Amino acid sequence: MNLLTEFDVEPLEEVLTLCRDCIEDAKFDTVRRWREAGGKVVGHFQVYFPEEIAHAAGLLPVKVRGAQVETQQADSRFGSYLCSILRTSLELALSDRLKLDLFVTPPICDAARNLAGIWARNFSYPAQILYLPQNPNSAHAAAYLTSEYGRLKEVIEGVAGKRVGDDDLRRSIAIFNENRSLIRELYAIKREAPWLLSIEDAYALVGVGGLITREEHNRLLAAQMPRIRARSARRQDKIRVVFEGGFCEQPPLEMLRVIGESCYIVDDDLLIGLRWIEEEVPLGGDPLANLAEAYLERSSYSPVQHDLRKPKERMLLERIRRAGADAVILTAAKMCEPGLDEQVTYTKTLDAAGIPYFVSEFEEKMTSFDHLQMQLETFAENLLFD
Amino acid sequence: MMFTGGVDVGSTYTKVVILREDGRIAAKTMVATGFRLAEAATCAFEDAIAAAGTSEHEVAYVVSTGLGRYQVPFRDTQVTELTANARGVRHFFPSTRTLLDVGAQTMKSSRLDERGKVKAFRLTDKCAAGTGAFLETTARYLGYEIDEIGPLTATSKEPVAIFAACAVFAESEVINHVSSGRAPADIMHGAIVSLADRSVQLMKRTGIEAEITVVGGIMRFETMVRVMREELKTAVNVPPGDLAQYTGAIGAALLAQRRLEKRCGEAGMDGSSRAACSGSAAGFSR
Amino acid sequence: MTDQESIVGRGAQEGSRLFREWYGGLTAAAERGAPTAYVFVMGSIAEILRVFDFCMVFPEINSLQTAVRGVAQDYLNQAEEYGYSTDICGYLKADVALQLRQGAHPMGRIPKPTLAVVTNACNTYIKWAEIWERLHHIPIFTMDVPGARSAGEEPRCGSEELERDRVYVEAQLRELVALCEQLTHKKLDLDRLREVLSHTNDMSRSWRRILELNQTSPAVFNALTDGTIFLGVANALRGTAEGGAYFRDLVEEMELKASRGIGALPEEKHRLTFVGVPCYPMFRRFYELFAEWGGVFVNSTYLSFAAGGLNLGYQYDLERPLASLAEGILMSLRQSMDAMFFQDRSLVEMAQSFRVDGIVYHPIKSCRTVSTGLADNRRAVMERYDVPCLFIESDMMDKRVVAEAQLKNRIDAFFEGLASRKLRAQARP
Amino acid sequence: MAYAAGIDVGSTQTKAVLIDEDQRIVSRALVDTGANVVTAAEKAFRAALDGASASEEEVAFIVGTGYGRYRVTFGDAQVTEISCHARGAVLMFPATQTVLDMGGQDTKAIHVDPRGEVLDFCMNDKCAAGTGRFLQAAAFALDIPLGDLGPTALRSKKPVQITTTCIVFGKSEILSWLARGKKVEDILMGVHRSIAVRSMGLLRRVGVEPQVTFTGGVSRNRGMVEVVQEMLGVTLNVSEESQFMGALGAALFALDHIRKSRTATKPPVGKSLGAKEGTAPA
Repeated sequence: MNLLTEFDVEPLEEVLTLCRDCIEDAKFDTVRRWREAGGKVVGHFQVYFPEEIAHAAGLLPVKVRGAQVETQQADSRFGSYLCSILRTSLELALSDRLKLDLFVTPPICDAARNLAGIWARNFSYPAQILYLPQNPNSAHAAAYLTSEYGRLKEVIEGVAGKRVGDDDLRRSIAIFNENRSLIRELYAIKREAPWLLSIEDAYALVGVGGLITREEHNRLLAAQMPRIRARSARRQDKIRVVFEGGFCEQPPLEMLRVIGESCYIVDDDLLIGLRWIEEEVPLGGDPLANLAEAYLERSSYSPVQHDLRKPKERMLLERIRRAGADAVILTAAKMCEPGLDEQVTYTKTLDAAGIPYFVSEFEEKMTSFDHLQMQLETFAENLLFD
Repeated sequence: MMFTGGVDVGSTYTKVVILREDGRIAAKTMVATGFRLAEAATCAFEDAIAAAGTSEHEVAYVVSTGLGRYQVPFRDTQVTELTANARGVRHFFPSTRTLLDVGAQTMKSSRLDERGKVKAFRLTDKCAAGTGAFLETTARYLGYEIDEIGPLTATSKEPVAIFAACAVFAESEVINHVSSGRAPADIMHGAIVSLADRSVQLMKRTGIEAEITVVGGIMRFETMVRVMREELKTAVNVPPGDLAQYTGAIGAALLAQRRLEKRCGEAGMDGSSRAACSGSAAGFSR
Repeated sequence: MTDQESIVGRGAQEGSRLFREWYGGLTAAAERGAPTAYVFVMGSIAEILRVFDFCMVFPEINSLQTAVRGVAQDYLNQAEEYGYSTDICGYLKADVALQLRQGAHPMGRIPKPTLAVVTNACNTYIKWAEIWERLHHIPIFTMDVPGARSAGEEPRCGSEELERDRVYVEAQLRELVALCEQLTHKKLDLDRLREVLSHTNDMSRSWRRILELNQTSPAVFNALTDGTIFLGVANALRGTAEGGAYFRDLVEEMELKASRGIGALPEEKHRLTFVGVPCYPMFRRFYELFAEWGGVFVNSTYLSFAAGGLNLGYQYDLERPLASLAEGILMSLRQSMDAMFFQDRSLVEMAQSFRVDGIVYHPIKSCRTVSTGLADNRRAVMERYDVPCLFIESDMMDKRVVAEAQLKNRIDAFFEGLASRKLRAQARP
Repeated sequence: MAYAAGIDVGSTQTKAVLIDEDQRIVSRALVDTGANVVTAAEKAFRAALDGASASEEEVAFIVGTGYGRYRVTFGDAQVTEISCHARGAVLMFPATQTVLDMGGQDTKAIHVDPRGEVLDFCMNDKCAAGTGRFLQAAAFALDIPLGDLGPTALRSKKPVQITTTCIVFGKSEILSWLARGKKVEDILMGVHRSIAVRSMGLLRRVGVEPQVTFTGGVSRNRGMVEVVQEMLGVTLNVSEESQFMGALGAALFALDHIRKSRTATKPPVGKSLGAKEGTAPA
């Protein structure tokens, strides 16, 4: 079923507006429609979650990534020194804007690990921590993760009230494989012809994936891709930058727009969880084992995954090289320990590599961007003209 | 005679500088910004033109800067205060490599290259204890005028230690010092030291290269400069008192000259008929 | 002199002495460049590292010592100038500065690491180790220990659930052993491992007993001050004969005090539980703010999670050392994590068994692991159990967010409430 | 006739209240604290005495409260303003269950019992963002008299969302909204909402009961009252004396001591109380 709309019939601009509204919709209409049709919902907190398992059970996996809402209730559940995404995510649930049947959080950071306990104290539906292996370099990580996925599958079966067979899983994996390749194609456009698609539109097109079924998302992307390529937009004299720091808390669309005014964002780590697995997941053999293997062996990087084979600074340099970027916008969410820790390593590495960058912090609920704009302009001014 | 203009619309004051071709200052004016930014800019500009004894048609190119740079209707282009200050400070100290700007609300540190381009910069975007506003509230609380801060702290023997990160909580720290009988001079001195500490920290984050120049209203306090020299263990340039706060406007006017030359160069004109270059400024109506 | 004079206060004195000696040992190790392992209090895996004769460094303890010695701010500033944010863990930042200063520390000199062993009990441990990896180019071993998947899980040894995780932990343990063998060119000596395990067994038994003894009234030690000294020894000397002996003596001292009704305070007016990490930048003064009102901390969550779950009193099975060590690590780390993430029930039990009059929550800027859930936890506890709870925020390192005037104001108000509550209780027939 | 006095030494203003033995306010005084806390307390006390045309000897017990409570050198005992606000609020509105106090640099939420005793309380810890002081900053930035803030805000149709409640940085956000051509009333309403939201966090921490009494300087701001009421969905009790609530509570504690010393055989306990020890309500 279509949760968003009959986008196929509408012009590209309409569809993009629709996606932007959906991304900013703090009432989660798509999820509401799904529930009204009798569907159940798994809310999974950032960054990565094996959505295939929920999908195979006929549940709607929804990416919980906060929202721009006043935290009238959630602030009473937290202290002062905390990022915004945790507060607003809880607010969405406390204020009944987002109704779930299961909540799962991976232990991405010290703060997020507390969510399962907080959720359990505040809501009647189950709340789980999914212990993704934090020692991916152990020879036993894959075996452990496979059994952990098995445990998760049982929990999900309990919520869905139906068993999930290997073929159900394979079917879902195939659908997500298609989704992965479509998103890769979208990012190719950003790299090759960023003027064809503004950063906030590109972001919205990817982001809606966390709010609708993957089947619908696939249809949506497949329909828009040719339209985007067919656009006739003028290439402007802007610097090509990589945006780093959007792996968990998300910058507001307005902030991306402001950045887009002075730069082309040709690659980024926004909503990296939706793009975590970079290649096709094999359909043959044990599906859970395949998902586990893909998480460990065919995946992207982020400050919240530790893997001796993937030093983040080297991964960032590689991302810059692949995107052919001139510079980097190095952001981190306010109060985000992993993001802020990583920033230091990144700056030292970029200094050594002689790649210009500018460091800043953001908050999903930001509404005034003068500070940011002023810094971006300074950054661009001094790169472009003398 | 051909002039260029720099308009710096700051959060508190709007400053305008009119430059002669030879780079000397023809006029400078300052008005309170209030919250009608365009009006403030226009009125300051009119005053400046009057003071320079010229007319808007002779002002060939105007660059605006500061938080209200987009609210200046008669600008030819705009740059940020960081870029403007970097250029402006060269008017006073041509070999400046590290620039610190202590404003009422933010403190900005930049590292410059030999041509005055900004290579790296950092701003205080955290708690406001590290800003000029903190000094003002402290002085006000102690019952002194801003201008009395200098003479007052000169008499201090040992500054009190102030830690709080929040400007208002720092104030309650001040209150405790007051009620525990510490001398206002030592408290004020302590406030300046804590501000100096924070500014040095910020500069270290962008990397420090000689020469170091510091601008901003606070720099008119000898104590502040002295403490910074002590902490940096090196000389610190301070633009001459009343001119310092015009750094941004001067930088904008200097950039205006650069852009004007560039435009004339493109138009392939010799210096004698520069007037024709002032086309865009002619569109400037009041 | 009477046994009372010789025994009472021994633990504190001996503890400080052992602690100073231990730092002396670190300085010596730094001078002769001895093989050194950087580890953390939540899951130090001391048992393995001792067998391979690694000198063990606890960066958390180094950092808190800079705060207690009043020099933390210099270290924090240096790390912030290096690029670290004011909003992140102060322990991490102080350590970065320590590394940049080639190990110069108020307690002596800290050796460079040969190896770092971290667990996932705190995610920042992992980010922290990544820094050493870049500064010193040393191997990092991450021991991944899955915690409770959801609220209300009671880990039971031997249960199928726990066995799955134990197998994972044991497999990693063997990988750690292989790494140590490769670094030291020694084979694992199982007999020495058994010996080390038995020392830890002694320590766990005693530690558990000591915590229980504070259920007596008056409390025999202050969990916030004395407790922190004991904790230091427990972490530094885990798995050593010295450590085992120290805690045996400590049990003797505490039992004596209990039997003779010798309290931690001359007059115990209010029994309190402390939740969180101490306020090291004003360690003594913080204690006084409570002691002046006759408030004594009879327990603290710090004494369980920062003791790496030692309080479980888990006894290793010397017949199957590695398997049992894996189980011990799993059980005690889960205990540590539950004490932070799912603590409301255990807190209510603690409050009841220790007959506390109030709970003091102390969330801090530095540590989101222990702080994030506290406000909601407090709400849940107060719904479940009628006990006054104070909520004060400051930090374990950063003076800039520790304001004595504000703390005192809240603490005084809390005791005014406790006092009036007591009067009302007495008034009732 | 014996009086009981309460002196509330705040960071900006010092208030004194005199009550008689029937808990009636006989006089009140308010002075700026300024740099000399001790003299400010004395000035306020003197002014209160004059107001009641009473002499020092007629005041049997004095309780100091507020940040400068230990600077009330002539005081007999000290009580925190948290306990005092609770006590004062319950005298004014006996049904009070929850007290919201918005002052210059901190906001408190207090859960009280029918006798005005504190059951639970929470205060802003990290910084002064979102306290009454931000309203002053806004008034200054928009150059509007403090008194007009509320009424102006209430004219707002669609408030902007203010996210920086830091007293200092907030100013630049306000100016940037102006630069974007937003109406003053919409910006002001944004300011009020942002402050109110911060207090929601504290209120919900101690639990919001139907009977909420709003005290402190900001409670005189109609706009803030409306916004908080809308967010809580309850009607707030607001007293004319709201600024004096702390001093009034302190005076009530003083009266407790006078009564206790009457019944007690031993001399008044108050005088013997060490500052450090504080004092417990009877």
